Amino acid sequence: MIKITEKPIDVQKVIDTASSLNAGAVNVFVGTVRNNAHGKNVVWLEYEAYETMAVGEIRKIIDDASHRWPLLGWAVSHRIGTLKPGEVAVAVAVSTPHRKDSFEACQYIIDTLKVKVPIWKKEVFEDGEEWISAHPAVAVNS
Amino acid sequence: MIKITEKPIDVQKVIDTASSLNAGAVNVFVGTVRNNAHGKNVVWLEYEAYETMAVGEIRKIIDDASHRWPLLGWAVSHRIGTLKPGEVAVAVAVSTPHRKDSFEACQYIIDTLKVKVPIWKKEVFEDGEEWISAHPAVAVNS
Amino acid sequence: MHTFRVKAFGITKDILGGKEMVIEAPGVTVGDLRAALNEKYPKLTGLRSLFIAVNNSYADETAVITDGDEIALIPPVSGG
Amino acid sequence: MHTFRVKAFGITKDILGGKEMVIEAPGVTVGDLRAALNEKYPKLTGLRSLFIAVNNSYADETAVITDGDEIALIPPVSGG
Repeated sequence: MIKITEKPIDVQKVIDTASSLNAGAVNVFVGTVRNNAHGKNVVWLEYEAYETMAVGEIRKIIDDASHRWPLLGWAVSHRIGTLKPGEVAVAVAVSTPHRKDSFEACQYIIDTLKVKVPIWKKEVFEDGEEWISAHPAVAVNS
Repeated sequence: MIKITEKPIDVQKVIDTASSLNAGAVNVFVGTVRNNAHGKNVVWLEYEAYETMAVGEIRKIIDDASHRWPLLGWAVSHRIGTLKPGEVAVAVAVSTPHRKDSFEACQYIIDTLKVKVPIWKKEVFEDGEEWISAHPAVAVNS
Repeated sequence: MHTFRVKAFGITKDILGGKEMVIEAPGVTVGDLRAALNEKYPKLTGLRSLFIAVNNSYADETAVITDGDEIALIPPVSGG
Repeated sequence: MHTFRVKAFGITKDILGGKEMVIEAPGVTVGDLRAALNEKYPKLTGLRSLFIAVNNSYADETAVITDGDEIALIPPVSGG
């Protein structure tokens, strides 16, 4: 299951989708909205996706992971729209026969998702807003 | 939350307990009963715990993990009694500010739990039963 | 001149001033389109990176864009 | 002789024939108790490992057991 959705993510459903009777291990990563960033309070986040391409890129990542680890089941769900602190932005779950593979595969998927999949977030603070990572990092004292 | 219970584990509750508004990452490991082991069908598993000591040993593991990673929340739930294939035997969840730590801490906790915490499982096959890991491994052809 | 219809996401939507813009470029490669975009919207060159996707895949600078291709600007992603 | 009440778990429950057994040993250390157990139940020596817990913690062989201590046999664990 690959899902880009404006509705709240049902983590239990993501886990159930990834589970398998042949698996002994399920690893799940849940990315949530923090209430602070760079020392400022986050009021909300805006997530935007290029949906058709995002689904395609996630599929490529899953294909790669399936070649590297014995995945028995998997599910990726990413939320878009307006999210408040504490809400789930992304959930990734994989099941494998043994636990080490489940950790490695799940970490590979979320790490690669974060650099390849066309999804963007804008942090909205009390005094402004910013598209994350858009510009080169500026040194604090410059 | 540290829980040793005969009732089915509510994974969503384990995740919710470990979550934190300051966290951006939750990693969850779910150990499930496989329907096969050593090429034989598993009919059911029997889990037994030395409960007071198990809770104490899990607490030590969490304390160690808290010193090594910035844990913002955590929960460990282990089931005992009779479990059928597909059922959840253990769920571990931790939340941290950033994702790498969540993977490392969760893996440390489950890896250490499996070697230190006094819980035992007996696999019941169609033609017999066996306490797991009790005896030295026997070579297949001996 | 060739005419391209370009989808913009994230910060490029702000820079271009819309979700979809028509751009004219003298050539038909991704590189030609990029040069035209940079000239018209210099703020694009201040981004940490800018990929151009053709038909839902990241495209090389030498890739040729043909009629009907779906073109999108991909500024630094930040999902998860 | 000293008398110890010992809890047994997992396969040791099968070997000792019960959840809790009374064992007599000539000394008061964990090592003394282990020797007495091994003599009375030789199958214990066939286990991959056998720890003895005193008051809910793994105990060294030299640890002295005193009255009222809770003693438990910990064969190889296999939780998770």
